[in-house]
Amino acid sequence: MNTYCLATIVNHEEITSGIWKMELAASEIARTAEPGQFIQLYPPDKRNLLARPISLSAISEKSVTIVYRIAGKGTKQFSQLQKNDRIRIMGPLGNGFALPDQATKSIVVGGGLGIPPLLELSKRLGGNTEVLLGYQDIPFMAEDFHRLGINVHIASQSGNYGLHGTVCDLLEKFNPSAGQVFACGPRQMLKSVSAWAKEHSIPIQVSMEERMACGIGACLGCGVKIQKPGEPDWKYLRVCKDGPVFSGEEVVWDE
Amino acid sequence: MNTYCLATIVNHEEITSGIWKMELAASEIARTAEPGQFIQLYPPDKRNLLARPISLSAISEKSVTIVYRIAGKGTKQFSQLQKNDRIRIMGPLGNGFALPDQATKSIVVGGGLGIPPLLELSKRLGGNTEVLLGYQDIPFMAEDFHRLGINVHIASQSGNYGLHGTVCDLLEKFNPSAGQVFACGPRQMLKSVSAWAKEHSIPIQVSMEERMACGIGACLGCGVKIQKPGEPDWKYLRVCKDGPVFSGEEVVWDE
Amino acid sequence: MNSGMETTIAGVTLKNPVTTASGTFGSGREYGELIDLNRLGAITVKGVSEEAWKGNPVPRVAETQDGLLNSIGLQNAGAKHFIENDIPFLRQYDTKIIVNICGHTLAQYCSVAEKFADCDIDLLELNISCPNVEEGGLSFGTDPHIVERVVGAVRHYAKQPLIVKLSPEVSDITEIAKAAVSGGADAISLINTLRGMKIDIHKRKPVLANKIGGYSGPGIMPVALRMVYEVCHSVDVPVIGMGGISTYEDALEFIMAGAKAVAVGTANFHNPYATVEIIDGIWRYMKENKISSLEEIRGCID
Amino acid sequence: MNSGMETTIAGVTLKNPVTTASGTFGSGREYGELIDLNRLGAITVKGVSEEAWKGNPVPRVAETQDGLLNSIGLQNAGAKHFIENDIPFLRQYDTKIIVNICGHTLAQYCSVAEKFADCDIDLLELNISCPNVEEGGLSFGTDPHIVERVVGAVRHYAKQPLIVKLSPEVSDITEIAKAAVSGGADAISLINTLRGMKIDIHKRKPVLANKIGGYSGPGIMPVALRMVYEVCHSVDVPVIGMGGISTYEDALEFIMAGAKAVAVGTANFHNPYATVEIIDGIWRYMKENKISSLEEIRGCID
Ligand SMILES: Cc1cc2nc3c(=O)[nH]c(=O)nc-3n(C[C@H](O)[C@H](O)[C@H](O)COP(=O)(O)OP(=O)(O)OC[C@H]3O[C@@H](n4cnc5c(N)ncnc54)[C@H](O)[C@@H]3O)c2cc1C
Ligand SMILES: Cc1cc2nc3c(=O)[nH]c(=O)nc-3n(C[C@H](O)[C@H](O)[C@H](O)COP(=O)(O)OP(=O)(O)OC[C@H]3O[C@@H](n4cnc5c(N)ncnc54)[C@H](O)[C@@H]3O)c2cc1C
Ligand SMILES: Cc1cc2nc3c(=O)[nH]c(=O)nc-3n(C[C@H](O)[C@H](O)[C@H](O)COP(=O)(O)O)c2cc1C
Ligand SMILES: Cc1cc2nc3c(=O)[nH]c(=O)nc-3n(C[C@H](O)[C@H](O)[C@H](O)COP(=O)(O)O)c2cc1C
Ligand code: FES
Ligand code: FES
Repeated sequence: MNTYCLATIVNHEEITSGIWKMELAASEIARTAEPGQFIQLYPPDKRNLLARPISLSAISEKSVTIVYRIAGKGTKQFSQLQKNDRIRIMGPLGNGFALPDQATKSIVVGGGLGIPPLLELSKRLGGNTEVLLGYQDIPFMAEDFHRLGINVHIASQSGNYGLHGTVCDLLEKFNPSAGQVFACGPRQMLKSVSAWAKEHSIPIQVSMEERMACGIGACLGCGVKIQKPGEPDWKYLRVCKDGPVFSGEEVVWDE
Repeated sequence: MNTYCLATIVNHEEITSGIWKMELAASEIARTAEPGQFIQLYPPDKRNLLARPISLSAISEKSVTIVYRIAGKGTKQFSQLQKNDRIRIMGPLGNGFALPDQATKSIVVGGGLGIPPLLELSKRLGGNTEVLLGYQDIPFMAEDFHRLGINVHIASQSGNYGLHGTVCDLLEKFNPSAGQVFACGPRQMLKSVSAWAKEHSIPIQVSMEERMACGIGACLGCGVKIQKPGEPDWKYLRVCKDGPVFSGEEVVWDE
Repeated sequence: MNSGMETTIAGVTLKNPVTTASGTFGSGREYGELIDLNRLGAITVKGVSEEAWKGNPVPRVAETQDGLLNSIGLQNAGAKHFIENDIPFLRQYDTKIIVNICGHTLAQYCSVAEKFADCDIDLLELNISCPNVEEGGLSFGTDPHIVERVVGAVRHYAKQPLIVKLSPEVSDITEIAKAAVSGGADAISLINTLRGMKIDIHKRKPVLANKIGGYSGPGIMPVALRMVYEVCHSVDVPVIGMGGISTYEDALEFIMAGAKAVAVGTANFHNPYATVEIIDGIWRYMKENKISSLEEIRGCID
Repeated sequence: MNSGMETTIAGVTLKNPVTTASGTFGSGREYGELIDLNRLGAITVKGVSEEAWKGNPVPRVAETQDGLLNSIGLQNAGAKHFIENDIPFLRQYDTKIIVNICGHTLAQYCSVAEKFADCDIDLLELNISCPNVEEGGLSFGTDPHIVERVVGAVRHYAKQPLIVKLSPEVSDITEIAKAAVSGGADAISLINTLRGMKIDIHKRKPVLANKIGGYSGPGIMPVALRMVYEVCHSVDVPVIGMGGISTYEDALEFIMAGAKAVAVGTANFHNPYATVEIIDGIWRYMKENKISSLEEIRGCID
């Protein structure tokens, strides 16, 4: 059930330059939220008419935690909020990751700001999981994954941390076998990881991003081209309602 | 010289329900300001594109004081500002009252929010002055005029204070003689006072209000119909630049 | 049930004057999780065409200062899908159903109207801002002769009262409104979006894949209100006003300009409770100002 | 002197692409007390007519959310007064002079252009959004035939290069721009205001005495940018863009859409330093992005 409310900020810190972690007291949302779902945050300045979609990074009993990068006007305003300030939010939204029935081995692949939503997922997947994380330069949240007792592999494009290259290079290098892949990150990365998964015939779930207006499925703003098996042609599904998690095989990666 | 600056609020208090007095540190403005001039105050919320014109009520060496009523969105925002907050202002603007050369007797007539701008004027006019103030109900600032050692007469439309009636009734009742009348207040009041002055052949200066955009004479937003002696027809002069003080005889009071 | 708020459009009585703007509210399903759809005077659904339309490339929504650009491109699953899935859903609620229809040719418009002829819906809303593929792609809604012709043709197939929704991109909106009425419109709604653009100066490209999109939200309200006022003074049929309405005060401006009903669009995106807050606000205003029927203030601006 | 910012309009070189929008800056006198007029690429003055015009009743300005309504009614003291008082004032500064002219009849337009023929000014800007009293009061600027005719006639009397300023209240702005060019326009400027309205629900009357006024400011920028983009892609003469420009980022959007110069209007009212801050901002952007001439980014949106 979707809730629209004024949530209190219970923790807010800059975890690395320009990237913030915010914990919001929102028990109604926390109660039903699942990894891979997101919330809409409404900018305090009302000249910014649209809410900003941010994925849930951690879910506790009474709160949800998000990790976001200052990308523009809206996230800039969020970063200026203090502990105990309140902000309008709506959620949980969309369909999260489908967790495998049995304890199959999972590969979790994250790039940049695609990493935070994979934390709660990894927690639920448990031990039999390999996590591959790609950064521009300085890693963030890697310890959070470590702390789950999971194998974490790191790549950085700067070469300063872990493998010198992208998370896809990491994937090529390790070439791990698994029953399931989960990926979140930039479109090009998701495209490559999906190609890799296809090549190895491993089912893959990818979490997609698109510009949103309503965030709940009513405006058709957030289209992603999906071609279901057996369908003659693709059609636009809604990232906010039909996703953000899709099967990597069904996404039409043409753009 | 007109100055546009960020001024610090050095005092701010609600002097009576819904009416606020704000003292602004603005030495450049204070240095040249004259009674009857006004400043433009820019609302902090940038969705409100236009500045609000407010008359100077008192002028000291380094600061100016305004008294304003919460009338709508802009003044509401002003009232929420705290001491030490800063606000963008521009001024001093317009032409103030022309002070009589010698110590002729003056009558000062104010109605409602037309009263504040008359305080600095009365101070400069000095002892030989009668002040007539009209209120809806509870008087405000009357003591400030008293303190100048000037005769103050009061009327209230509620009848709870002073004469039961308007400041025009007060004028009719007293029928004072004088060399000069100064008036500020609602248009209808200014019209009546001007008629009274004309009847008694006393020169009158009235301070007018009109909606403004630029506040400095560039946009022609703030027209007031003025017919100068000897001119065949009226034309629109600018309240902000040619006024706000006009000769009551020259205003075309048709509306 | 707030008495005095009822309003009648072409014989159909809405319990209050607030509906949703087409395309901003789907068929109500999603917002129904947040608000009680029974509260609404009517639900106006996303545009429906004869067959499914795919829509435009993404990104297709973008924020501007105090407004929204969209280039959804009227994506929809077609009339058949709508009739099977959405009418039964909507009929569960105590609210009127306004079906917005679109087409790229005269024949498509007629065909979709015909498909709805025997359906259980209350009103049809004809969106004439669609690009007219037969006449070079300019909107159907900008030439009075074409407007009269398309309205007349659809009127012939439609069994429900017909609202014609006008494009604001014309020099004289009253001329278009009169053409729609002489073509057979039972009511007029306006305004649809104005076309706008925004450029990302860092990426040095337009924010929409389509470059140009429909501009909606508070930024268009002064234009919308002016046009609603002009149309209310030039035709005798009821007018549904929309364009930037976000608060009950905005809605009352349209009602004072003469609108029989108002539609809330973009505001739903920044406040999902906008519609019900507007209904409550109008009601409060009526109480506070001792207004027993909206007729007392409707069109009070002469 | 910031090199790389120069821009040439019909043979006249402005040192930077920023001018003022007619009617928002008087003849520069008042803003000259706050900013250095030498900084401006050009000053575009308030509309001047053959004889003095009185203007409309007050109130004639009103704020909307993120915009402004005005119904000044082109009050001005007439060409003679302007020529005697304002040209000598403006010529003291190192900036170009653009004189905006208006009329209610073809004859008035021609007459005012003729009065300026031998004056020391740089460019004439023809405002064709004026109500055409001979043709029932609709603006001159909405019919391509009338546009071509009035531009052709004025072209005959004008000795300076002629900018034609377009009204946005048309279905197809490119058609009007082409008509202006074929009538003899040396440059195009756009957009003039969109007509809008606002009602005070407490007083139950319009906020403007005239009811309807011209809508300007940030709220119109998406429409303005779209039209400037369309016109830049349909005519070969230089285009001056305006409508809602408040920041250097806004100005750059217009330049990327293809504008040779930009005009700042309503923004002066909420920030008297707007013009110079925009010039400084463009310059900073050029430095930061290693752009040595605006030509590198002008029209980069295809
Ligand atoms: C399902 C989903 C989950 C996301 N999760 C995260 C997350 O966990 N952490 C994080 O840092 N970011 C996340 N993003 C991206 C985030 O939404 C954008 O960075 C943010 O909206 C930028 O807003 P802004 O006001 O700072 O930027 P501006 O550029 O000022 O935004 C302007 C408009 O564009 C939209 N927009 C800009 N970038 C994006 C984008 N990448 N995706 C969608 N809309 C965008 C904004 O929402 C706004 O409407 C997610 C996006 C989606 C769709
Ligand atoms: C020269 C001059 C001096 C003034 N001096 C004072 C004073 O000393 N004390 C005081 O309380 N008020 C004074 N006023 C009136 C004051 O400007 C308005 O009350 C104020 O602008 C209302 O703004 P708002 O945002 O609260 O109201 P809103 O209604 O939200 O304002 C909307 C718009 O209308 C304008 N406006 C509204 N009322 C008036 C008005 N009466 N006159 C001019 N513009 C108006 C606003 O400036 C704004 O642009 C003066 C007006 C003028 C012209
Ligand atoms: C995302 C979106 C989709 C729209 N889709 C349609 C549509 O399918 N049919 C239609 O007639 N109008 C459509 N419109 C226009 C709206 O119904 C409305 O006329 C316009 O947005 C102005 O109202 P607003 O400012 O309240 O949004 C759409 C508007 C938006 C923002
Ligand atoms: C108060 C005011 C007066 C105007 N007077 C004129 C005018 O005399 N001639 C003209 O061509 N345009 C006039 N305009 C239109 C502006 O020049 C400009 O085209 C329009 O305001 C859009 O730009 P902006 O949003 O930056 O203000 C006027 C606009 C305003 C706000
Ligand atoms: S954002 Fe509206 S449908 Fe997804
Ligand atoms: S407000 Fe612009 S001229 Fe007075």
